[in-house]
Order: sequence, then structure tokens, then C-alpha cells
Amino acid sequence: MNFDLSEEQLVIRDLALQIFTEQATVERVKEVEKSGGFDRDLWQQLANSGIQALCVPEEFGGSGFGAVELALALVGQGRNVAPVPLWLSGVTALALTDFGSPTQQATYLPGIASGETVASIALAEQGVNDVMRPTVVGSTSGGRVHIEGFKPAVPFAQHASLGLVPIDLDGSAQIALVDLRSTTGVALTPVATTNHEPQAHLELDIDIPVEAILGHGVGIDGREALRSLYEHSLVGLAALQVGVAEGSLALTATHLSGRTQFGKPLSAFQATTQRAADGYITAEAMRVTALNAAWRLSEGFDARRDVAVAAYWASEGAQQVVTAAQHLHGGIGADVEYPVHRYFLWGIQLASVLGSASAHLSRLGNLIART
Amino acid sequence: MNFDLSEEQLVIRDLALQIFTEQATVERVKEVEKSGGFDRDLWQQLANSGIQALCVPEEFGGSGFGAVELALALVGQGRNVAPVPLWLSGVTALALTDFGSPTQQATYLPGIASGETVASIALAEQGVNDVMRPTVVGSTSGGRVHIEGFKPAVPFAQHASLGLVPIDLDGSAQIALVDLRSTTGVALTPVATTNHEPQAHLELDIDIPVEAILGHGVGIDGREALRSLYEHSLVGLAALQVGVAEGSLALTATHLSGRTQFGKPLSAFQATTQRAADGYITAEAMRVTALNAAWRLSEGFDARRDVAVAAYWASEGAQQVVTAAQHLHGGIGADVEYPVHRYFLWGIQLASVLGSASAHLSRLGNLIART
Amino acid sequence: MHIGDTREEADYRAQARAWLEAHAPRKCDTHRADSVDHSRDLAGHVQACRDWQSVLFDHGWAGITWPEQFGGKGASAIQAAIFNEEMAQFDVAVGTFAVSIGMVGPTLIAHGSPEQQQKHLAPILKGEEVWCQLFSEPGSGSDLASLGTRAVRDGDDWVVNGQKVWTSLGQYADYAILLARTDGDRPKHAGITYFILDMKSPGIEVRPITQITGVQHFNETFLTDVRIPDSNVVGGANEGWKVAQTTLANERNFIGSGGSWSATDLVDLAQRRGCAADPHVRQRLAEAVSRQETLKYLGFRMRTAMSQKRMPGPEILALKLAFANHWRLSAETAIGILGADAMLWGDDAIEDNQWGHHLLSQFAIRIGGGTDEIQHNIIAERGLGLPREPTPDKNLPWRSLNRVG
Amino acid sequence: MHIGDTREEADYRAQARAWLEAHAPRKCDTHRADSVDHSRDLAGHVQACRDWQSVLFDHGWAGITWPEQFGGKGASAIQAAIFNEEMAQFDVAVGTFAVSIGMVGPTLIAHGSPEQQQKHLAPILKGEEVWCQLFSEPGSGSDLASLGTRAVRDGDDWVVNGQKVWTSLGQYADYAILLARTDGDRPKHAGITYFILDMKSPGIEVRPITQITGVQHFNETFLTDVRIPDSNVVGGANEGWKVAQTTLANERNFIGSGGSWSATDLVDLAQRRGCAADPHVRQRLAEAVSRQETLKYLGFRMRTAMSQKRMPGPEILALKLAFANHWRLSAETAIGILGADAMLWGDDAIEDNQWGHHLLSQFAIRIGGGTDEIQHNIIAERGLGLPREPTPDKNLPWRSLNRVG
Repeated sequence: MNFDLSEEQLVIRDLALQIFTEQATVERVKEVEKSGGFDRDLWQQLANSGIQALCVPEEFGGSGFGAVELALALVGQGRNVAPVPLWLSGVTALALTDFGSPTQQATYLPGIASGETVASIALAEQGVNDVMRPTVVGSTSGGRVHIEGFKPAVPFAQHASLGLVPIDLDGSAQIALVDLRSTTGVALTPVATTNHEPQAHLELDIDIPVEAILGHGVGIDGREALRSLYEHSLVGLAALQVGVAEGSLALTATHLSGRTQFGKPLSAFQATTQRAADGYITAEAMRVTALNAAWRLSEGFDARRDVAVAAYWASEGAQQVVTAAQHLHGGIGADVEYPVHRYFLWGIQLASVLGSASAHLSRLGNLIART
Repeated sequence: MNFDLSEEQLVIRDLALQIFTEQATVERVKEVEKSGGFDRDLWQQLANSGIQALCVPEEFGGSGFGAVELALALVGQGRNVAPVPLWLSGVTALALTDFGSPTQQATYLPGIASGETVASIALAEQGVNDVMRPTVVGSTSGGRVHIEGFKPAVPFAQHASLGLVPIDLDGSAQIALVDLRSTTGVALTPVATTNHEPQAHLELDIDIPVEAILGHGVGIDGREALRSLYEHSLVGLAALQVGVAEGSLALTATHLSGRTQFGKPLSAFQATTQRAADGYITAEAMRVTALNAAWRLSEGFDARRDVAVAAYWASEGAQQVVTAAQHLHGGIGADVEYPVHRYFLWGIQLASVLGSASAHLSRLGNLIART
Repeated sequence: MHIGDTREEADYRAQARAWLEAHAPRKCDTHRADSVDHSRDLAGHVQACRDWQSVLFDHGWAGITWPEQFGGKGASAIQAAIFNEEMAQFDVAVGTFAVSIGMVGPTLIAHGSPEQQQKHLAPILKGEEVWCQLFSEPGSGSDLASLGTRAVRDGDDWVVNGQKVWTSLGQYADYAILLARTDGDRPKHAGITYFILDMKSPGIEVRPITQITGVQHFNETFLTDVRIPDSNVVGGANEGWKVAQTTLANERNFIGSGGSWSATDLVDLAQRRGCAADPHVRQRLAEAVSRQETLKYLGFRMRTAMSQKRMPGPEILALKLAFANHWRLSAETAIGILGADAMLWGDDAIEDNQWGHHLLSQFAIRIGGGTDEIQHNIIAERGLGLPREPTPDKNLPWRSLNRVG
Repeated sequence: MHIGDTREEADYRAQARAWLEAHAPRKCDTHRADSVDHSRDLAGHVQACRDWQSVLFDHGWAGITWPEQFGGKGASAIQAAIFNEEMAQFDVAVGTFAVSIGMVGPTLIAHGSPEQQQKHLAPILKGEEVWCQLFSEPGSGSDLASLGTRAVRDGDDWVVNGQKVWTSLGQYADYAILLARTDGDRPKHAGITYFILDMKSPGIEVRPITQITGVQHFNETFLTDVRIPDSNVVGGANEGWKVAQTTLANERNFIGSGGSWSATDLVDLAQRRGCAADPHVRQRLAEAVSRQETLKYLGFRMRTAMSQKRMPGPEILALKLAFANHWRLSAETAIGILGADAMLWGDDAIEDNQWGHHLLSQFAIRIGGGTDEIQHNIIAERGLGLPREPTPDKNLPWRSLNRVG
């Protein structure tokens, strides 16, 4: 039993944090926010330093790490609210590695490792959000698959070449690998979002070869692949939230130490410090549950309970922390010139992407009662 | 629109508070707690001063007031955690006045006014607690009613001569007026409770005349009578909780002002005062919602929403307040020689009698969605 | 005790409703003239408020509680509340006059000179004068009395230099109420003067602040050698703190007295989104209704006191805190109901983006008019009788204080 | 990172479980030897703890983390945790030795003289010595260092006078650890000495306190001219505060490391009561499991650090607070599940009254070992790097402090 990170993991964590801290400065993030919300320079930097290739197997130019190492990098990203789609490419790499056919792996993994391929995952559904029951429908006919349907607010879709699209294919769940740039019948409508992340509604009316279904020809269980994609996505988002919570608390500590009221620093008022301390406790709960879920996924264990717990804390806990941090900043928090608001916006937007705390509790409740 | 109490109401409130404050001293309550939990001297005092007769019509020796005035008296009781069954006799008087036959009124109301009759109400049911669907079953046959069943933890039943027992009589809800002392087939088993209130399990296997069914011969709607009994009971308990919250906050304020730590009174630490202030806000929410519900009942308006809201606050809010008060007393709160623990025990016990906050929210939720 | 309308009140309500039906459009579900989202056309919103205020005035519905001598109706706080309850069901814009009518008016009525009253009160009611409040400073925050903007006497004028912040609608305001330090040798509360400032005076620069919501409701205001005639002092030189208390109490009441939505909107939202039957959602809806009921009755109690010309008790402080809490929790519930759609913003947002804006604007409610923390302190003191927090700097000269900014 | 058992750990766990199966009864649902309800037979419980400790010692399972030279096994914190996890599934009584083994042992190992170690450590492990803690005083509370019990040197002895409170199991203790003031002219932290006190010494009066639960776990202890030989000083005269830190840190760890129940018990309760399918109840159960998971992994992290001989980080403080919170919320959930039956008490109570006792004993968890408020302060300081709260009395002579009692 050992909760310590390995030497390699420490190196990855520190490297990622260093890149994000150096590149994603407040000024830079502000600039990117105004010009589309995707920091391509940082993206390239992450490729150059090997962070993009973390979860790509060595034979395709990566270093073959898993969910834990990806989570460590994402914590560093969240801490600096850096506008890049790292969780999407990391989770996509893991899905291709675990479920892709050799051809699919050879087609996409090198590009992910080099940063050339930007991947997107279309998890959200309209209405009741049950990822495991896609509403986008596909039907096979003579080596081709026809896919029709709508996926709302797909993150970074307008920048992505590869889209992972969960579909109901002839009655069973599968993941389609869709070239979002050059497939006829792909319609993308960019939408504005709370935290300025680029997203687009995705309308599909396409014909693709059956070879574009994840794992085609190698006999995978599509439902398992979709569950794995979903669970890795939740854990990636949870790791981002850990960083977001950390970052907002760090800014809060600075603010409370520096701001003077009634002749004393704000930190001399227990009403502020007790609230900040509660945030710390919540952030630690988020951290240990996210790392545990990542570890169980990386070991290939059944992680349904662990992922539900991590997702619950990442949704509920992060909102508590960023709301407290924003409030403790007083008036200055309302001014977009000051960086703390960005953590608030990220915290609530990621919570929306994760799904409500209540939904994760319900899933967990079903697992508990079943056991 | 006027939230002020009338002159008469102010007199009633002040009189009740004075009696409870003078008679139910900490020493006296402690003594009564050890010897059965019913302060008969105080009970007589309340009769002598007319508090028992508040809700008895004038023709039966009372003053004909309603739910608001009863609530005001109960707030004073709760504030002093005085061990007498006032809510039971007050709600019983209102039920007899609104639904009783002339004979029933003449039989019971004078005794309630004089304090001679101690009344009890057997609301609780075993298992899922739906007051409106009694599990105790009655059947009519030739002018007699046979009643069989079990009512758990009936408050003050071992001291009561009159018991109001909701039953399912030939398929419809009714309230039986049972002489708990001299009816053959009444078995009472006293049970210990958290706050030392005397309660008894009630086992019934009795034959009573149909004239003992509330409103016999005057054509009442038994379901309406039961709903009214339940709603008045909830509002009475909510008023008690307002007093309990008030009393526990008053002790807390005294403690925080008097206790010194690190060279300063506890009240100089915001961690304590902010928490106490939250208690004050909650207590005010309890107060206005309880008074509103009492007023609507007294005016004969549909009060289902109002009662559900008051009951929610009385259950959830009171537990928050007494838990905070108990915690803020630190170690001293754990010592039964110090009075604050009594407010904690009352607060949680009354919340159990009221029913869970969640159950009241569910009821309210159904009303909201229906409208 | 009479919690519903009396017969007279019911008549008044019917009269108000009839007039509103004739003069204002009903609210529809998803768009509100008075929505919090003015990121796209704030100037248009201000104009709409001016227009509606003028309609109110012309038909005798402006300044309901103001004395008749100042153009008001001399009616009770309860009548005003009834009118506002009815008006809340119509799609009209009123927010711009929160400062003018809600704070400046009552302050001038209580402390203004006859000339000041004469000059400003009627135009305010008519919707001709929009006012802003120049109180907060970057360095002062909750410790408002530590403010450092200086006003120095020069002949018949005062010359003002300093920086203010959180100036609501400063870019559209005709006048401002201004607090400035006029004697730095006295303790901080005792050297402040309350001024009326014409916002067209030379030396005023207003810079909008873009808020987290994208709206530019607030501004920074820079004052450089701005001249104010001495006749614009309200309540006497160095007496400004007392005058400001009237303004601040009215600000708290205003914030605590409700928003542009209610728990019913939340129920409607859940029904439109098809999740009102979900037991978890329904529980949250019931909680929202329960909270709203407490606000309603705390408000009744406050207005009862005001109508009897009594000072409201500490419940008025509970009201603002409970309201802020209700606002936050309700917005969070709405966001939960919207799910992933809650991320959408601006023109792409659904439900006119009102719930996203509510979530983001919770902080203005919780900070403006006294932070949650300050309100708790006051409640501990006035509601529970706890000793006041020690204020060691209370009697020291302002100049000697450990200030920032 | 390896969150599950390693192969060696799994072997150790299997070995522990096998031994426990052979020597201890399994827990049943509704009765626990180690339940919190000892209102009826506390003396019997203390004896059961002595007996079980002796069994543990005889079979080599006592003092798992203690060095072998002191009779321990020299194993890691993780092995101890594994044994405790397994033991938690059996119906054995252990609470009485919380002070002796959990706090006194580690303190004597770190600071005791060879004679003190020789005399006490083995008897403690064997279950022969029950210890209590004479630290708190009625007037000191969270400000422990302000304590006023005096010890004055007299020849080879110290003579102690004063009053202590919250003495766990004082009425059954053989020995006590005692903090007393030995120099009132120094600042409060610098004039305290840490003593070993034989509870059979003349001049000690122990008066049980009846708690809200009806249990008499705690006592007041009055010390009148009690003589302690100088050889019983631990760590040197006036050096007691430092020694006490070891004791207090172990107390916090002990409290934060878990209770006699888990979230699973709550799930079982709901299933027994037939309400596990109720969506509201199920949500509360899921929350309880989510909280418990955080405690589990925070605990892993703490034990990882301890096994590497590193000081655990501030997460150890988070652990105690999160645990106290979990305790309260879980007890409230259980009470909600029990409904009206939750009122029943003592012999009439159901489910062995364990949940009622949990609800009422939450305060001991939240106050003992440092109050929630103090823990928050320490987290703000060590976890977030906020400046320490000013302690103006830190360097003043103890005699000059504004103390009570």
C-alpha cells in the first residue's frame, strides 16, 4: 500500500506543472481567451516536451504511461487554467491503445503523440444525459456505416481532426472515429461557453467505412469500450478540477494574506480563514479520490464505484471550492482583469461537463445497493 | 397585511413565557426529569392561569383562541424545555372544538380547560410513517367498534386519560377517542426516550361504542379531521421548536460572551460568532414560517403548503441550531449538569416526532408540482 | 396578526394589477426586459428604465412611500410592496433607478436641504435623473469608513481628488452621491462629508469594469480636481457618516427585498426541462420554495414594522443573508437542471441565459451592501446580544491608520 | 503508487484474519462489544478490553508499530492499519487502551527515561496498565497552555494541587499523564512539566461526569497535595509542552483514524429498515460512502508518509475534521432512517442504540484532540500558508494573563 508517486511520476508531474506555469501566464491566457480559446503554442510545447505522448505506446512514439500520469499532468493544467484540449487527446490515446485495431492505432497515435492530431470526444447528449445510451444512431450496410444525429457542445470540435463519437450501432453501443474536417455531412456550429472554451454543436449525417468503428476487426466489446472512455474522461476531468481547486485556493491565500481591512490582513478574520480551510479539506478529498480512481483504471480493476466517488467530489467539491474562493475575493473577484474568476468559471463549467453530483450519487447508490 | 401580534396575543405570549420561566427553572426541570418527566405542579399552574383553556371555547370554560395563541404559548414552553404535554391538550381541544359532537365537547373540553384531563395523540405509526393511512384497524358492528393495532411511542400516554387514536374504520380514516385508563384491552408499555419525555407503546384490542368516534352523529369528514389534527400537531411541534432554538441560542450567547480563551472572550472569535449568527437566521426562518402556518390554520385556509414548509424548517432548522449550540459550548455541553444539552435532546427528539425534513420536502414537492 | 391582504390592500392590489395590465406586457418564460443579462445592450436597458419610470410617474405610481410634498404618494411600505409584487409579474425594466429612488431619495428626504430636495426629488421620480453611488474605494472594501478620497475646501467649492470603484451604472449617471474625507485628523468615521456630485463636472473619468458575467454594470471612477459647490454638501461637513447610514440601510433593504425571479421560475424551468418528477430535483424545488417562504414572511415582518414607523429588528439583516443564500442555491439548482446546456453562454445560451447570470451574479448580492461576513457580525451583535468586535482603530486619527491604496 | 495491498501486505492481512477468526467472535449486526453505549456496564467493558489486550500480547499482536526493544513488533504503520482493519470486523473491545497504547506509549518511547520505559511499556502492551490523561482544565479549554494546576518542588518530590477535567476512564486508570505548571513567571508554554502520576497516590479524587449519552466515560479529577517523585518527570522540568505535542499528535491521529462503524453499516441499516430503495435515503448512503472513501485514502496517504518515516502533511488535519463531519452526517442519516424509533433510548432503543449514541457523541469527536475551529486554523496556516493568528499573550509571563478558573 503506497500512496507516494514513483520517481517517474514525480518527474512527469513537475515537468507538466513547470510548462503550464511558465507558458500559461495570466496575460497569455487572457490573450488566448480573446482569440478563440486554444493556445496552439502551448500545445506544441506540450508535444515537444513529451506530455502529449504520455499515454501513447512506445511503438507509436510515446512513453506508454496511463491514467495516473495523465491525471498528474492535468492537475498542473487545471492549476493554471491553461486553454488546451489535453484531457481529450490523453483519453483518446488510452482508448485507441486499449481498444483500437492495429490500423487505427497506427493511423492516429503518432499524430496524437506529436500534437498534430487534435482529438475530441462527443460525450454529451441532449436531454437526460446517459452516456451509455447514445442517441446518435448508426446502421451498417455493405461495409459502410450511416450515422445520423446530434451531439451538443462538443469540446474543441472546431479544432479537432479526430472525433470520438459514441453511437448506437444497430442496437449496441460503439464508438465511431470520425474525421471532423473532411467527412461529408459533418456540420459544426461553434457555440460560446461560460469559460470561453471552444465548443461546437455537432450535427452528423455521414457515411463512413466500418473500419472507422473503434476496434473494428479485433472483436472488442463496444459497451466496455464506451464505459472505459467515459470513466477515463470523468477521471481526467476530475484531475483538472483538482488543479482548478488548488489554483483558486492559492490565489485566495495570497489575497487573504495581502488585503488589509480594519487595519488587519483579511487572514486575521476567522470568518475568512475557516472558509478557506474548508476549501483545502475539500480539495484534498478531490485529490485522493481522483488519484485512486486513476490508479484503479490504470491497473485494469473494476473502478465503477471509485470513478463515481471521484466524479461526485469533482463536481460537488470543486463548485464549493471555487465558489468560496470567488466569494472570499470580495469585489475584486468580479473584475475579469483579476484571474480568480477564471477558476470559478472553469470549476462550474467542468462540473457541467462531468455531470451533476446528484447523478453520480445516484449511480453510486445503485452500485452500493447492488453489492 | 400585519405581522404584529395583537394586544391579546402579546398578553398571552408574555404570560406563558413568564410562567414557564419562573416555574421551569433548570433545577426544577432536572428534578422532574429524574422522577417521570411530567411536571404536574407546572401543569396545574398553567391551568390556573388559563393557558390550558386557551383553545377551549368559552361555553366550556375556555377563552376560545386558536392555533396562533397556542403557538405563542408553546414557544415559551420550548424556550424553557418545560416538561408538560401542552401541545397535546391544545391540539386536542382544537380537534374537539372543530370536529367533536356536542356530547364529546361537553365530556372532554371542561376537563382540558381545568387541566384535569391529560390528553395524548397517537400519531406515529410503525415503519413508513404516513399519518393519513393508519394501520390500526377498526370495524363497526351493532353500535360498537372493535379496534386492534399498535401505536409506538405515544407521548405522555401513561399519564393521559384521553387518547386520540387515528384508525382505519371500515376503510376510511377516523379518530377514536379512547379512555386510556379504564378501557379493557388497552395495554401501555412505558419506554425511555432521548429527552426523558414519558412515552408508551400502545397496544389496542378494544371494544368501544361508536359514540367514541370523533364527530359521531354530526357528519364530519374523518379524513379532514385527521388532516387537521396532523397539521395542528405539526404546527404545535414547530412552535415548540422555535422556543427550543431560541433557548439554545440564548445559552450559547451567554457562553460565548462569558468564556475566555487565549485571553479573549469566545465571542471575539469569528469562527464562533458566525456560526451562532447562522443559528439566529435559521431560528427566525422557523419562527415566521411556524407563525404563518398557525395563522392560516386559524383562519381556516388551505394550509398544506404552509404546514409542510413550517414542518421542514422545524425539523431541519432546529437540528441545525441545537447542533451548533451544543458544539459551541465545547466540553461543557457534554456535561448533563449544564442545561444546554437538554435543548439538543429536545431539538432532535421533536424533529423525530415531526418526521424527517426530507419527508416534508417530498410532501411539499408533490404540492408544488401539482399546482 | 393578519398575514394576507386586508380588504383595502386587496383593493389596492387589484387597482395596481389593472393598471399594469393596461400599461405593461406580461412576462414570458424565457425573456425578461429586466433580466440580469445586459451584456449586449446596457444602454438600451437604461433607456427602457427611464421610459418606464416616466410612465409610472405620469400615472401616479412613482414614489409610493415618499411623502406627498416631494411628489410621492405618502403610502405605506406594505402598499409599495404590493405594487412591486404585482409589477414583478410584468416585463418592465426598473433596475437603473435602484440607487436614485431606493437610496438617494430617502437620504435627501431625511438629510437634504430644502433646495436639494426641491432640485432633485421630482426629477428622480420622473425618471429624468439617474444617480450613481461613489462610496467604495479599492483600498476600503468592508472598512468603508477608512476611505481616502480627499475633498479640500477652496472658496465656495470643495476640490475632490481620489479613486472610487464599483460605481453602478456610473457611465450613464447624471448625478452621484459621493463620500470624501474632509478632515484626516479626526477618527475615521468623523472626518467624512457626503456630497451631491454633478457627473458632468470636469475631472471625472469613468472606466467600465467588465464583470465575470460580461456585463459592464460597474465602473472605476477617477476624480481629479473635481469642484463641488458647498451647497451640494448633504447634512453638514464632516457629518457624512451619519447621512451615509440612511443610504446604506436602504441599500441593504433593496438587496434583501428580492430579485427578478422566484422559486416558481425554478419550478417552471424543471417542468419545461421535463425533470420536475425526478425525486432529487423535486426535493431541491421544495427547498427553494421553503427558503422563499421565509424571505416572504421575514419581508412581511419588516414591512409591518416600517408601516408602523418602527425600526425593523435584526430580522432585516437575516433577510439579506437568507436572500443571498437563496439566490446561490437556486442558481445552483437551475444549473443542475440545465446539465451540460448550462455551459452555453451569450447568444448560444438557453433560457435567455438568466440562470447562468444568476449563478455568476451571486457575488454582487453577497458583497454589495455589506458582505455576508459583516452581516453575520451585526446579527451576532444585535440579534444575539454578543459583544461587538473590538475596533481598536475606532478612535485613532484617520491619518495614523494602517491603510492600503 | 500502489493503492491496494502488496503481496506481502496481503499475506500479512491473511495471517491477521486467520488469527482473528480463531480468537475473536465476528461482529453481528446489532450488538457490539465495542459499541459506544457503555452506559450500563462501563466497568465490564474496561475489563473486556484488558482481557483482549492480554490475548493480543500473548499472541504477538500487541504494539505492532512499537520498536522490538520495547516489546513491539517493529512493523510499519501500514501493517498496523491492516491489522486494525481486520480487527474492526470482529466483536472485540479495545477502546480502554486508546490513551495507554495510542498516546502514552509513543510519548514514553520518544521522551521517557530508560527506567520509565522499562517500568511501563511492557505492562501497557500486556493490558496490565490502564492510563488516563490529566491535561484539560475547566478554565483552559482550547488554550491548553494556559493551564493552572501547580506543581511545586519539595525535596525529591513535586507537590501538585489543581483540578482537571475530561479525564477519560479516570475512575479505572492505574496511571495518568499529567501536565502541571512548574514556573508561573515564564510564558505560558515554557513553564509546564509533564509527569507520570500513580493514580493510587493519596490526594486524588475522581468524580464521574454523566454525559449527554448517559455514559460516565469522563471525569473531573481533583488533586490535593498529591506527591510525585521527581523521577516521574518526563522530558525535564519546564519542558512539558514539547513532550505533550507527541501525545496530542497521537491523539489527533487516533480520533481521525476511524470509529467503530462504517458507511457500510449505514447501508445495512437502510436495508434492514426496508428503505434502501428510497431515492432520498440512497442518495445519503452514497454521500456517506463518498465521504468514507476520502477518509480511507487520506488515511492511506498519512500511513504512507509514516511508513517512510516522513512527517505526514496537513492532510492529517483534514482527516480529523473530515472524520468528525462524516460522523455527524452519518449519524443524522441513520436517525432519519430510524424515524420516530430514533427517540427510543436505553433498553427500549433499537439497533443497540448505536446510532443515537453516535449522534450524541459527535461532540466528543469534534472537540477532543483540538476543536473543529482550532483544526481549521491550523489547516489555514499549514495547508494554505496563511499567516498564523496573532497570539499577543505568547511571550507574556503566565502569571500576568487574563485567565479564568
